[in-house]
Amino acid sequence: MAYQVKLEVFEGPLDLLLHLIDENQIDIYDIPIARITKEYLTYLASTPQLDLDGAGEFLLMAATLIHIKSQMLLPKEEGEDELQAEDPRTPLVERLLEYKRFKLAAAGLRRLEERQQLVYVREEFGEGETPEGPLEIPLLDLLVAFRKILKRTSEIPVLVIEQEEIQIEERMASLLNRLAQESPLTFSSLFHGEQRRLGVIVTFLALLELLRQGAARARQSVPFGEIMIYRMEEGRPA
Amino acid sequence: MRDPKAILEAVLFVAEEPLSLERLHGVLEEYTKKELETALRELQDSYLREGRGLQVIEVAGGFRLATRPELAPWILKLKQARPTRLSRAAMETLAIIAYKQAITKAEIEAIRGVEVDGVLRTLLEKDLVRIVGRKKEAGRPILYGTSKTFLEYFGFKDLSELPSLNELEELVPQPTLPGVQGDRQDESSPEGLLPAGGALDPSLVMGDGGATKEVGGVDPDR
Amino acid sequence: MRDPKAILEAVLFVAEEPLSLERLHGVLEEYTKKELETALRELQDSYLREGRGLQVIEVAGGFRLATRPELAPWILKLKQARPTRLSRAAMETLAIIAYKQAITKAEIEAIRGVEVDGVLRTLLEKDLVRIVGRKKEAGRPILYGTSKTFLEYFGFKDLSELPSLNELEELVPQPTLPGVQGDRQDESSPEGLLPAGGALDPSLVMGDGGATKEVGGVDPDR
Repeated sequence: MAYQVKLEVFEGPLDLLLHLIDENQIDIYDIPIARITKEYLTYLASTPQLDLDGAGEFLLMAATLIHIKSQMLLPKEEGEDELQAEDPRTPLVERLLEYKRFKLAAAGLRRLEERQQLVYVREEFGEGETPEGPLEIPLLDLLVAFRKILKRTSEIPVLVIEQEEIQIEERMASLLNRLAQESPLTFSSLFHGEQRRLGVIVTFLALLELLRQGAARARQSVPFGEIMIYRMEEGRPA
Repeated sequence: MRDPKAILEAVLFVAEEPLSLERLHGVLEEYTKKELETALRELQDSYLREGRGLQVIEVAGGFRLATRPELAPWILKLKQARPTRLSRAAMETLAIIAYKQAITKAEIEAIRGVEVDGVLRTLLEKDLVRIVGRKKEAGRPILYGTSKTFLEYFGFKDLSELPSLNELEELVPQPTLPGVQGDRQDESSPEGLLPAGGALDPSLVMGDGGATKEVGGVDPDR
Repeated sequence: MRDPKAILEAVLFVAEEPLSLERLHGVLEEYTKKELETALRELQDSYLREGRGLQVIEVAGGFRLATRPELAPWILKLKQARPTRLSRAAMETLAIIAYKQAITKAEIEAIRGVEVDGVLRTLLEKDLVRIVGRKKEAGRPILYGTSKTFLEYFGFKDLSELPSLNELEELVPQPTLPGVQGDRQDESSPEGLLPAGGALDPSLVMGDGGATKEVGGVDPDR
């Protein structure tokens, strides 16, 4: 059978199954398991670029399908009522129906997203408003930023451990120097070239101190954007 | 006394987030809440009646000024940037969280059939989802729910405005074939929800998906 | 053709800087500069005439929307009433206290590398942090912990709802560098299950008992 493989990205095994069911115009309540299993495996086999991250989940579903198929081949046990015996496909069908509901819900939300994106509000960064007063970065953002950097440095094998003390004051001065040359700087650029965990921590602490003193200011122009660091002079952006 | 409409307009103009009636009352103390509510409705009406470029919308428990949807083509031209849309993985996960909140990561994964760590992190980072507590079961897993940003993002006043699952399904045109086609094709055809009568330039608004930068499923740092 | 005034109003509303006539003409190409200039004047006049809260001002070679000067008192009041967030230093100190309580000032300072007197005072004033006792060591330094207000602030029922450090790791994106294996990837990919070339021959997997036996124990409802 000539099978046209569409190289679409599926959001997981359930998504792929729904697609196959749909494409073959199969009644979801009466899935021909042997056929759908074959189609499913054919798809997997013909997708060499299947991203390894998701492969486990696709293969688990393959196993599930084969298992159901084998169960359906088993002869009914003595005295077991046809009606009473649960169809081995039922749990899968229920999962498919549940997933399908949310797939549709997601498509519905997409409509609302599209509608809402036609409506513009004023950006937070307008009006030449000076960065003043309390900060606007929630805890999660801060932890995210800090964890990222800590993680990064801890993954770089440090061969030589120097006992050099990096002073926070020194680092504050060098940060101010950089900001004097260029403001704003992105948060992440502050750590470029810094391979040691200690160095990152010192830079981070120096930054916190500059922010506390009001010599610098951190802002995010868009909710999920880069954090920008501004140099401040007498409470105004330099 | 001065007509509060002008003050409201100015205050809503400079506010960077939706303002609740309570907050507006804190700023315009000299008016009663009732007066403010009436003035807000009048402002809303006059914008509509006069064919203005702005509108007063009610979202996430407050009022805010926004542009009218049919003017989006010109604003896109000014900004020269399309709004980023959530990836399909992020949208599915968000839909599950929205309708099943509060829900654990394991429960989301059971429905989607795939891991959701990356997507969940992105949704948290975008502040569309928040931690709402812990489930009383072994391991006390974290429970997730939607945030105020979620309401703003989709234009809901509050969670009760979230359409029922059935209503949402109606927003999605059903294919003629039995079964469900899914939203693969829907992603590129937002017809149906566009405001009626808008002089929309289709090439600008009905993004062909490809030009719309998708975010959410992919962590740019990975 | 649509009256350009509404478009101009919307475009000026979202613009982050004054827009010159040239720039506006680039966005509203379908109108001549002359038409746009007339429309801008009309917009200006109508704002004035109708006693609106906004005005069109000409500044720095361009046009922009701004609030009317006499409404400044209310704008100021709005800005002052803006909910304050904790400073970064305070957040950082609070996080340390939350995760390491009970903890002394000296211990916090050892972690943060800076003095925390000021920040600690703020946190005590805001009632986010409280004194929970004294450490049994020389000098009997004060031990700090989080308060009930802290739980309310973050919407936690009790301290156990605070994400654990392990959970935090999961919630926070993990950057991976080239050449460095991120631990996240390892968790999610049962490596080697799918041959790199995708040489999974369905005929081999299907039908024969061997393959079926292997998966017999898998719960189809996983």
